[in-house]
Amino acid sequence: QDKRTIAVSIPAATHGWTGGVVYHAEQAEKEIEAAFPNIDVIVKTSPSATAQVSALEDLSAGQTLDALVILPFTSEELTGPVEQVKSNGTYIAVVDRGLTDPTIQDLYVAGDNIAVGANTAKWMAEKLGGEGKIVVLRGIPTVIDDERIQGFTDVMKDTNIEILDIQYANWNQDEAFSLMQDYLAKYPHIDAVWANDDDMLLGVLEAVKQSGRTEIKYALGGNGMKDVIEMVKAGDPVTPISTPYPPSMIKSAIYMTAAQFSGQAPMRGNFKLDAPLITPENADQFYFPDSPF
Amino acid sequence: MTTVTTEIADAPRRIRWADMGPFIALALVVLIGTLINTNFATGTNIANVVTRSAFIAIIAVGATFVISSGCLDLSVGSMMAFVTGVMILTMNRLEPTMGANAILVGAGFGLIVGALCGLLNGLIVTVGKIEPFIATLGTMGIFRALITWMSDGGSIPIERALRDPYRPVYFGNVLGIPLPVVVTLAVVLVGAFILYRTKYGRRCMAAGSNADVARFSGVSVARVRTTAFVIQGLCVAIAAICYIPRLGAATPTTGQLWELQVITAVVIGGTLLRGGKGRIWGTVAGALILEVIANLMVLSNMVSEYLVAAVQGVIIILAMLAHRFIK
Amino acid sequence: MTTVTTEIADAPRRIRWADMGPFIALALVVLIGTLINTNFATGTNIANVVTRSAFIAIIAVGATFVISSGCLDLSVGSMMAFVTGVMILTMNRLEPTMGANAILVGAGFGLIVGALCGLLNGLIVTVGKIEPFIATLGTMGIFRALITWMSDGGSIPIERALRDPYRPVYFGNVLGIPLPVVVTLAVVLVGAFILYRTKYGRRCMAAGSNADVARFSGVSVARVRTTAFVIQGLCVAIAAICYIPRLGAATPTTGQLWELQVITAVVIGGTLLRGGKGRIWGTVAGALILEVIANLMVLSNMVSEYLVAAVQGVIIILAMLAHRFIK
Amino acid sequence: MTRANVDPTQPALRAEGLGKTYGAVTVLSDVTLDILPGEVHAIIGENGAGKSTLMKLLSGHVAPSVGRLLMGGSAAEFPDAAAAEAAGVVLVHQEILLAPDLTVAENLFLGRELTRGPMVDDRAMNRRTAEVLASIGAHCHPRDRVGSLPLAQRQLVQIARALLEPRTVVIFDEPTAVLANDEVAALLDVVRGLRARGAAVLYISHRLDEVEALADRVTVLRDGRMIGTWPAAGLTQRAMADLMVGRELGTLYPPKRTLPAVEPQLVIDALSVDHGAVQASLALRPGEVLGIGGMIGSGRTELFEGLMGLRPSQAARITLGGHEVTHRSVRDWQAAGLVYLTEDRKGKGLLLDEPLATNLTLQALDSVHPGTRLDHAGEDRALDRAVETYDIRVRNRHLSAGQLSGGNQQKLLLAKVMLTDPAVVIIDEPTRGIDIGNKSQIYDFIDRLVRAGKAVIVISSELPELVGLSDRVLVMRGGRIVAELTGDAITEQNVVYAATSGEGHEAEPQGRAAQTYA
Ligand SMILES: Nc1ncnc2c1ncn2[C@@H]1O[C@H](COP(=O)(O)OP(=O)(O)OP(=O)(O)O)[C@@H](O)[C@H]1O
Ligand SMILES: Nc1ncnc2c1ncn2[C@@H]1O[C@H](COP(=O)(O)OP(=O)(O)OP(=O)(O)O)[C@@H](O)[C@H]1O
Ligand SMILES: [Mg+2]
Ligand SMILES: [Mg+2]
Repeated sequence: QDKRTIAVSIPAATHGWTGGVVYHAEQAEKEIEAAFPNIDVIVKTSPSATAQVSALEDLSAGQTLDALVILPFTSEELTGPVEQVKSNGTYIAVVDRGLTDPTIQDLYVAGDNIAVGANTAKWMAEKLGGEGKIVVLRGIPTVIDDERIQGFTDVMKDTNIEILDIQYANWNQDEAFSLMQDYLAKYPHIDAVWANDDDMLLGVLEAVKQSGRTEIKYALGGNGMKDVIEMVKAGDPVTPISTPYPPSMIKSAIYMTAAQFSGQAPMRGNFKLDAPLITPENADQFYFPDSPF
Repeated sequence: MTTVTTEIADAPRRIRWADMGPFIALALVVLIGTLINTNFATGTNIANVVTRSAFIAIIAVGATFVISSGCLDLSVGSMMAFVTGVMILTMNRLEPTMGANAILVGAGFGLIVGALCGLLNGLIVTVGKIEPFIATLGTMGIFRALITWMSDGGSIPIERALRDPYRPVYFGNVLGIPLPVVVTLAVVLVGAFILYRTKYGRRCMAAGSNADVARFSGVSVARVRTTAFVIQGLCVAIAAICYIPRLGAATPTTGQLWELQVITAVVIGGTLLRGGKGRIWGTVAGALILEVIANLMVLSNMVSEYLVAAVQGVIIILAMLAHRFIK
Repeated sequence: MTTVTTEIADAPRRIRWADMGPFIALALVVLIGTLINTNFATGTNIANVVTRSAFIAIIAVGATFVISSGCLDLSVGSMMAFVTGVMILTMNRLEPTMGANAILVGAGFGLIVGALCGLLNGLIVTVGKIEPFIATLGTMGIFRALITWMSDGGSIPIERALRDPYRPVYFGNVLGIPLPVVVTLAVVLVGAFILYRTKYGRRCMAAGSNADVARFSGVSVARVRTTAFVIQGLCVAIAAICYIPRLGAATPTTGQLWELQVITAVVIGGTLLRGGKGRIWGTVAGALILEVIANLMVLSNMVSEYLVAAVQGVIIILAMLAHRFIK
Repeated sequence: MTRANVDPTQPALRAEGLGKTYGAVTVLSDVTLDILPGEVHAIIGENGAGKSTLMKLLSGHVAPSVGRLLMGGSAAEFPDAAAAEAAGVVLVHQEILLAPDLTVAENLFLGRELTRGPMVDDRAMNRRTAEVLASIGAHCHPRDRVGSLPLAQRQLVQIARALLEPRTVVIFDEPTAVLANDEVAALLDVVRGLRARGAAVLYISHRLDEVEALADRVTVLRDGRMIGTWPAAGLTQRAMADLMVGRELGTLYPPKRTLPAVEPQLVIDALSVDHGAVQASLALRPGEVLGIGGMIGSGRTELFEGLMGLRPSQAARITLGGHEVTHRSVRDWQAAGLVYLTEDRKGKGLLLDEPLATNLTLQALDSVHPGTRLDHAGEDRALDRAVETYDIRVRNRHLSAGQLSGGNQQKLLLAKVMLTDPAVVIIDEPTRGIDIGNKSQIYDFIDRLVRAGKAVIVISSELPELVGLSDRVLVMRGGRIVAELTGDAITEQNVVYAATSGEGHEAEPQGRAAQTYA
């Protein structure tokens, strides 16, 4: 049986969610290499789109890759380079953000960032009875962030809920803390907060706690971070839900790709991960105590 | 003759307008803030802003030493994350046996780690004779990678049991003054004392002003600079001690890009980037200016969220220009 | 007596070992790469690495001028993103009427925008008399905010119709040499000519070596420095022209932290950060060293992905140390 | 230190077979020298003879290649300057070496700060500094920032730094080059005081009158070798000069010229310079040497730096060759044919780390390199010409300017400015640090310029030079031009009188200065 190589290209662990991605990718590498001795998994992280393109070149320069599992920084920038890799006959699995030319993708495990924003917005609008004033924190200016905000604001447009403010906090707990303090100073009445990411949510909660303000009914995040799911499980009144955007989707994709080579299960097609609400009832399914995220 | 000259020696120090620049700039920014936004001058907001600026201010006091001595430290942000991570791990490890005392021991250990990190930077620069910019860019990568590795890319939260006893260190106050502000004041006073009133401070400025002159006056420039880096490391550890109770965790994003804010605060404060002149109080004004500007960006509704960084950039340049014209 | 003194010994110029440092360090890194990984020394890999280093190398040539003249530019990464954004928008706008010619016009426009961005930096530093570190930190924020605003926080992709005609600018080659390498060579040759063989180059070094002496010798230091910033802007625009076909889009994260890589390349190359000495070829070696190290990190499987940054930091420090010992 | 425990026959410091080589070049060889306590021992020699090098060897600033030092009879080794200072040997450098950002007192006490508990005792240090400054006749304040002081005050601070503590051996390397008369006189008194207290003083100067007035013994260096040591008593200035140069010297100053009655070339009307000159007016005719006299701090340098646009200034009207000058920058002036040569060759004159040719052509880039490319061959030719014309002693053209001896740096600076082929030259301290043999060459050179119809302004603190060279002398005091001397009225006494008398000035310095040159 000949040796198969699966390259995995993902963003470097610069904040909580990407940290989770790296964790799950390395777990998958260990597990698969143990289970299938003929499969070699190579995980490579890159701190920027440019670096990711470089990594693709490096990985495919010296060896023929049997498969590439990639979580692209951005769709536009990585489409060409991935197409280049594919031209050598490499099997392409794309995770999270789809390429601009979907025909390149043999396998697509999609996250749905628009749904993350939209589902949260729907839940919030319903709970607030379609009325109220809310503030929003957004992450680093990238496509993911843009899509989530878009999904959220599109839903809110059809309600009487007023979005008082949207500012960047760069998916950073500290900046979220400062920003929330300033929101609280600026707006005497806030009904709810959406932080777009659970990392930032932790900062927001701390700021709210310190201010002693009680009118804030909901503070929501997204991504399904371990600490936040614990809060959901405990039935926290301010954060009763989250939306999964599990970094483990990289692991699923690597497994599916490996299945391809273990010979029994050809894998082709699109797999869209939904963004169902995580509620106290179903939270156990989304809780992985050993994950760093 | 002698009587005449001693009179000269004791003449009152003239107020130097140039040195007032950062304070005038701060007053200006605060004035503008008060005018354009009614929420700005409220007690809570001011308290928040001042407390928040504590981290940058404390680290920047250390940076004032490093920069006065003619060096530069780009690693402070990453070092802060690393020290925070080490401290939390230590406290968590000790908590089962020591209870809340783990905080004290952990903090003490953090100070040692901070000092050692500073020493590492100092030795690379002085013994290795490597340009500080490059040396600390290297250690910046190293510290950042270590915290990422320690946290598996996720976060290192402090034990629940330690949160409550530790909380007052950030959220508490003494006679109404937030504790981080008290700590900052202490650090600034000690820093000003060392820089202006001790032999070491003199030699630090001399090393930055003209290293050759310092050397032939019998000052060991390498030792002075290494010490400056150690002071910087201690300041980072002090900032880390105040930082942990705020969010209760260290993550790979902790302290990101703080090095730029710290250097900006120091330079706005009137310290020369080429060394030889240090202004501790100016540095504090610089840190406050940065935090007030960031606060005003959120409080006012005038700019698109996309352009906040641009407006901040413009304001910093304008503040420096104003300060220039006052001279 | 007179005969003795006028006959100045015309001793042959010694090869200066100190100046060979960056090249020896590069050779060392390449040697290690060849030893630890069989894929490293393959033609494709080498071609990839060299081609890729073009961006940093081209920008770093400009930075060599700015740094030699005694300044510093932290805004190059953001400026690169901004210029890329402007160029793509221009090309997209022109494409319907001009077809592939839009690329040429867009590139020309990009050069103008780059030069103007550089001019802005230069004027703030020289006319506004603001410390370059702070001035360009300010414009860094401004350029970054502008690209975020232009892209609405998302990305600005180039028209599909332009992709194919534009592609060769990054992926094409002349007599087997990748086009970006040809462009880099051209930029380096022109840069070396200007810095070493023209009056402007002399004045640039003089301004960085001792601004007072330059002023007293009739060199307009302000003009020289402003020109250096404009050259930097042009280099950024040239890098942007080569960059677009590679990734096909500009985003708010394009060029992030490139300023640090650029400065590192320049300093590793032997240029003094305090000005007065510029080493164009050394700068190119510096850019290659950085890219080779990054390449080796991807090719070898020895370190945890979390620790890549640490290993890079260590290697850079070791390279500088090696270089020091060779001296 | 008291005189009591000093044995006047036992050398305080002895050099045995001292030598120094840089690469293949030997700059000093086989110097054996005794310096006795209670003597002033002068070292004289041409520019580049190796005087400064010898002093650096004696004071631990440079390690000797061969030979050894003995102190009080036993071998002494100074790994660095601080070690030498600890042993009681201190050098006052030819070039200013101070930390510009620190105050005068901070510089004086750097490395040996006075403390009270953990704190530095600024009060005590300032008081002590004020005393030392007063004792050497310096007029700066202990809390002045050194970087903001004029060159002469900085030199005095350097001297004060050396004299702060009692010393066994004090070495002065051209301490008076940047000083004017009253400071010189005060310094000579200080040196005499040191001698009286039993210190051994080594003294380098190109002003042979000082050597004659001060020295007990004289050692002559030529081309890095010791020619010999003589008691000063039997040596006249002329004899010293002949020993230094190794040949007979002619007259020092060229004969005075007769001034043609022509329109002035440069007219300055009411020029005021911030922190310098007040409403200064002057006119300069072609073919004339106009001397500018005055004490240190009288605003001479500031006036002309202001004229050049190097300092903020305001003028009612300035004309050059009949045309009004509206935009004043070094570059514009140079294009119009006027150049200024700075007094601060290290700080403002030369790029010390750059090669000679680069320095030489920096100001005249456009004329040396007419094309786009730098013309290296042309540059080398220019260097050869300059070396010949100005007698610059260099052994290797790849030296950097900082490796030249002080006097040779001064010549290079002169060559650099003259390369622009100006019609009007303003020279601030033209012969600072230049040996007596070369001085006359520079005077002749100035003479030739004015005879060719050019105009020269000479700012000089050296009275004989000012008097010997000028057709007309303007004297400045407190930023104002207070006197104009012509013809027979140009005497040292008149210059000194105009520079010092008048309101706000006590008559004392005049007396001392006059006495020195009597
Ligand atoms: N003294 C100076 N200081 C600063 N910049 C200068 C100086 N002299 C020339 N430059 C500028 O350097 C560039 C090249 O100089 P060069 O001397 O070749 O130009 P040039 O044609 O002689 O200029 P000009 O006619 O203005 O003297 C030009 O942009 C010129 O304006
Ligand atoms: N680092 C060096 N490398 C090479 N040559 C040097 C170096 N330092 C000094 N020299 C040479 O040593 C010689 C003696 O210089 P020195 O400064 O001792 O002369 P000096 O007698 O003090 O002259 P001056 O009267 O001009 O000050 C000069 O020719 C000088 O060029
Ligand atoms: Mg000398
Ligand atoms: Mg003067």
